[in-house]
Amino acid sequence: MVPKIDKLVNVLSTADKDVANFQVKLYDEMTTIEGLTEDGMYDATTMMATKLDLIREFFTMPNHHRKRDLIMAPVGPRSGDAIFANVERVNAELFTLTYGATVRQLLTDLEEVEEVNKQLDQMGYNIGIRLIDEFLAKSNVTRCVDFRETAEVIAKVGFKMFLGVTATVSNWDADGTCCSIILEDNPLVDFVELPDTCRGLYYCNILSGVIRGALEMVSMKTEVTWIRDVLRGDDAYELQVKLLKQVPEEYPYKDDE
Amino acid sequence: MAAIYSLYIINKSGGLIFYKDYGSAGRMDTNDSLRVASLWHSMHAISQQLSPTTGCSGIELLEADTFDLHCFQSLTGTKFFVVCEPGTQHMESLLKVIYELYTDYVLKNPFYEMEMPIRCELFDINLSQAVQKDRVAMLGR
Amino acid sequence: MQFFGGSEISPSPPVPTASSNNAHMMYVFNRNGVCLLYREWNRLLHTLNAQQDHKLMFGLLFSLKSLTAKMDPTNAEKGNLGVPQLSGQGCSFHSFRTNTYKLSFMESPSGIKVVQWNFLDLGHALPSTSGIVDLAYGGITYMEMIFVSNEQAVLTQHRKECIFVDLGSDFILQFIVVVWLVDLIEEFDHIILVTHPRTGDLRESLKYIYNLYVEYVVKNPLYAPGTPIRSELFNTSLDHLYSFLATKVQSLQMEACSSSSLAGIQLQLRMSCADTFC
Amino acid sequence: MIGVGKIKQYSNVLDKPLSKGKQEVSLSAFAFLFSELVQYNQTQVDNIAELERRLEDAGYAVGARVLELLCHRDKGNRRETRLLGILSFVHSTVWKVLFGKVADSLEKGTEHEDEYMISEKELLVNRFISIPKDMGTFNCGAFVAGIVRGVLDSAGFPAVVTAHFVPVEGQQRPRTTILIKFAEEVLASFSLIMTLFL
Repeated sequence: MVPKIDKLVNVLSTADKDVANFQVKLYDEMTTIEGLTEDGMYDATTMMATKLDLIREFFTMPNHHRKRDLIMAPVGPRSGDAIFANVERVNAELFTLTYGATVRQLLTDLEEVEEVNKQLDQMGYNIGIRLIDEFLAKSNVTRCVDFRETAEVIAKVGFKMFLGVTATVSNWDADGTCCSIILEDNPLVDFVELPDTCRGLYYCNILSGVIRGALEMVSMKTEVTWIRDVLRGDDAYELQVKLLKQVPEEYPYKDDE
Repeated sequence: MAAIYSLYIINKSGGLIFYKDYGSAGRMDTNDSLRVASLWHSMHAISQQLSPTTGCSGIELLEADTFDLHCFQSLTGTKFFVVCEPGTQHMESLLKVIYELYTDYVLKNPFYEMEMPIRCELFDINLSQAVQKDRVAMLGR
Repeated sequence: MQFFGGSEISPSPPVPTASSNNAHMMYVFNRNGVCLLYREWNRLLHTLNAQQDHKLMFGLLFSLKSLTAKMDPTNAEKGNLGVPQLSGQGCSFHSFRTNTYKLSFMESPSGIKVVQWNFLDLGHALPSTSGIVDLAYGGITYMEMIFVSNEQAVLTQHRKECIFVDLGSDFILQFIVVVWLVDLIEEFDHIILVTHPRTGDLRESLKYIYNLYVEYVVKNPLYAPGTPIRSELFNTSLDHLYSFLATKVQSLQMEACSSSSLAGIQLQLRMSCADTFC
Repeated sequence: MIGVGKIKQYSNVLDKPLSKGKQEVSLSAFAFLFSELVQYNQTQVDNIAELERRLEDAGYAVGARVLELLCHRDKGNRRETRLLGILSFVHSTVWKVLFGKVADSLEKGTEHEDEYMISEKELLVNRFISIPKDMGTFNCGAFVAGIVRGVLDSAGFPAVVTAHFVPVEGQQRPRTTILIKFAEEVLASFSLIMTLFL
């Protein structure tokens, strides 16, 4: 019996429909497309499994269209929305309230606001060095060599994929080593107003740490600072990301090895 | 019939952080698996060094007499490689699935320390399901 | 003269695939790791100087061979890493692929290695003419390999089977080095082919080179073993064929290469090239 | 043949209620944050009991706010006064908001009058967490226990709430039970009300 593709089960979600033989029918149709390798079929099925209408359409498509769409469809970096729609999501309130509890804990443990800023940045860094792998795995990003390209992808895809918010990249400097990331929305800050005892607190400092940690793992040493912060009276959240050094992995073997 | 013989995961400095044998003759003892891992790490690096053009990311497939070795290296430098029967299909997608399981059940585990050997029960459970399912798919053909 | 227990070169190699990856490289090492021959066509990147490059390549081969012997999942006792292998003993690898190139490797029973490379044409135009690269003489003396001489090199069935598989489907003729070798050295042991990642199984082409090479080498008393290959004829023929193949030929049919005498082989090769030149 | 399906828990997009503008983040974002919260607290304590207590405190603050939010949003500010009412409120409304589903079960304790148990086969916060052997029965669910205590406390039902792994035969993974032990006065008033009606 052919193992059912979970996604197909969910998409069709009609209990009696025997997905396995439907899958075989789909498979037979695909074999008529020359040049579509086994992996190609596998990816095509998985891709189609997320779009019910595409499956219906597939059966009516003339062969050369199928070939163009299935084979030629490049598996390039996936858009933030596409990934966000496909990952498991939770209510933002749980996230916001948990973050609030974290900051509160730091404020009681460390008292000094500047210490809390540092600790939040460090916690963000610890998250960033782990989160980057999930970002790379799910976004199909193949190369992180060019800083400009990487910053764009992290902002556009990363923020959407993890926090469901859109972020734009702007004011690039001349040599493309410094830019701003502006968040249109920020799930960390719902129901938060800073008491004046917390003057100087960068409440969302975890975000700067996450970006710094993530970029460092793809050998880009950066400095990430807040330019604008709504909780401090500005009109938007703006982070500045400055590339300090691009650390190429050196060839691990000296000549005499 | 073991389509997959063994799986290795190496951290970015070449240290072996995970090794699982799925039925090769004569299981490798720990120092051998450690040595294989660090040797592979250096071979992988050398293969990039010898590339006739830029942008080489190292060996992806090694074809030997009695096995194929498929290797996936993440952009963060972690290497996942699987030793399987020559000509086994879908190893690239299996490695991708394992990479995602690593990002879920290892990197999100607060008790896992980066670059250290992986001892996460949930990773083991989900990994054996993934490998089992993959084997079923292959047998099913 | 039959090589390797009478296996014939199979009849007609199929048509090379359309993608013209017209850059590749070839190494020939003797059993001591001496790089007897290094040829490159359109290699864009030289991260190391020639001597390091050859030394590193040989080191890679040596280690990968011992790694694959160690990792052989089908036999229990595995010996330990790094110990030199009797040539033909234990499981060895015949190719590996990265995202930019494929390396095909063959080792003769006497342990000589030939490597031929090809790298993926990454879309940007490559210079079509290929300069003649004079052979850099790389000397590695620290590795000692124990080899069984050719006469007793009785290949186990298993071993032979893996080197001389039937012809792969997309066998790229343009990497066949048509060799009129006059003054070559004693047997070369390692043939390494580096070709396009999607190139099919090239062991057959390696075998073909080896057959021609050994045929002429063995027959050539003039050459002093261990010295670099200075054969002018060889170099010119290489480049001539290469540039010709790189640009024009789409398909070059080769008749079955009978195991008849030296002349027979040579004649046949010329004939097959000749008719495509005009 | 067509390859195997993806192994990832693929949540069924079709039946996930499209929240009317309800904001969501990825589970990963929460998981990474929670993992960091646990790791930070590990650096602040020197034994497991303390670690559990600190996670519980963090949860408590969340619980108190959740009650405010929900009462304000759903109940038109009417406070829940009945014990069973507040328990089912936690078991369904609170769980749905925080974890996207109603808790698997809500039971009354068998041995003691004042104990109730909310159980979950796979508690969301534990989804990616593997407890090392040497940490014994430690359960990050202490955070959720804190949330429950926060809600109950703010609603006027003080209780001691703890999280426990309960092995389930035939399953590799134990389920998590949130044990709620109400304070004396809560029960007193509860039984008082009961007597009035009987």
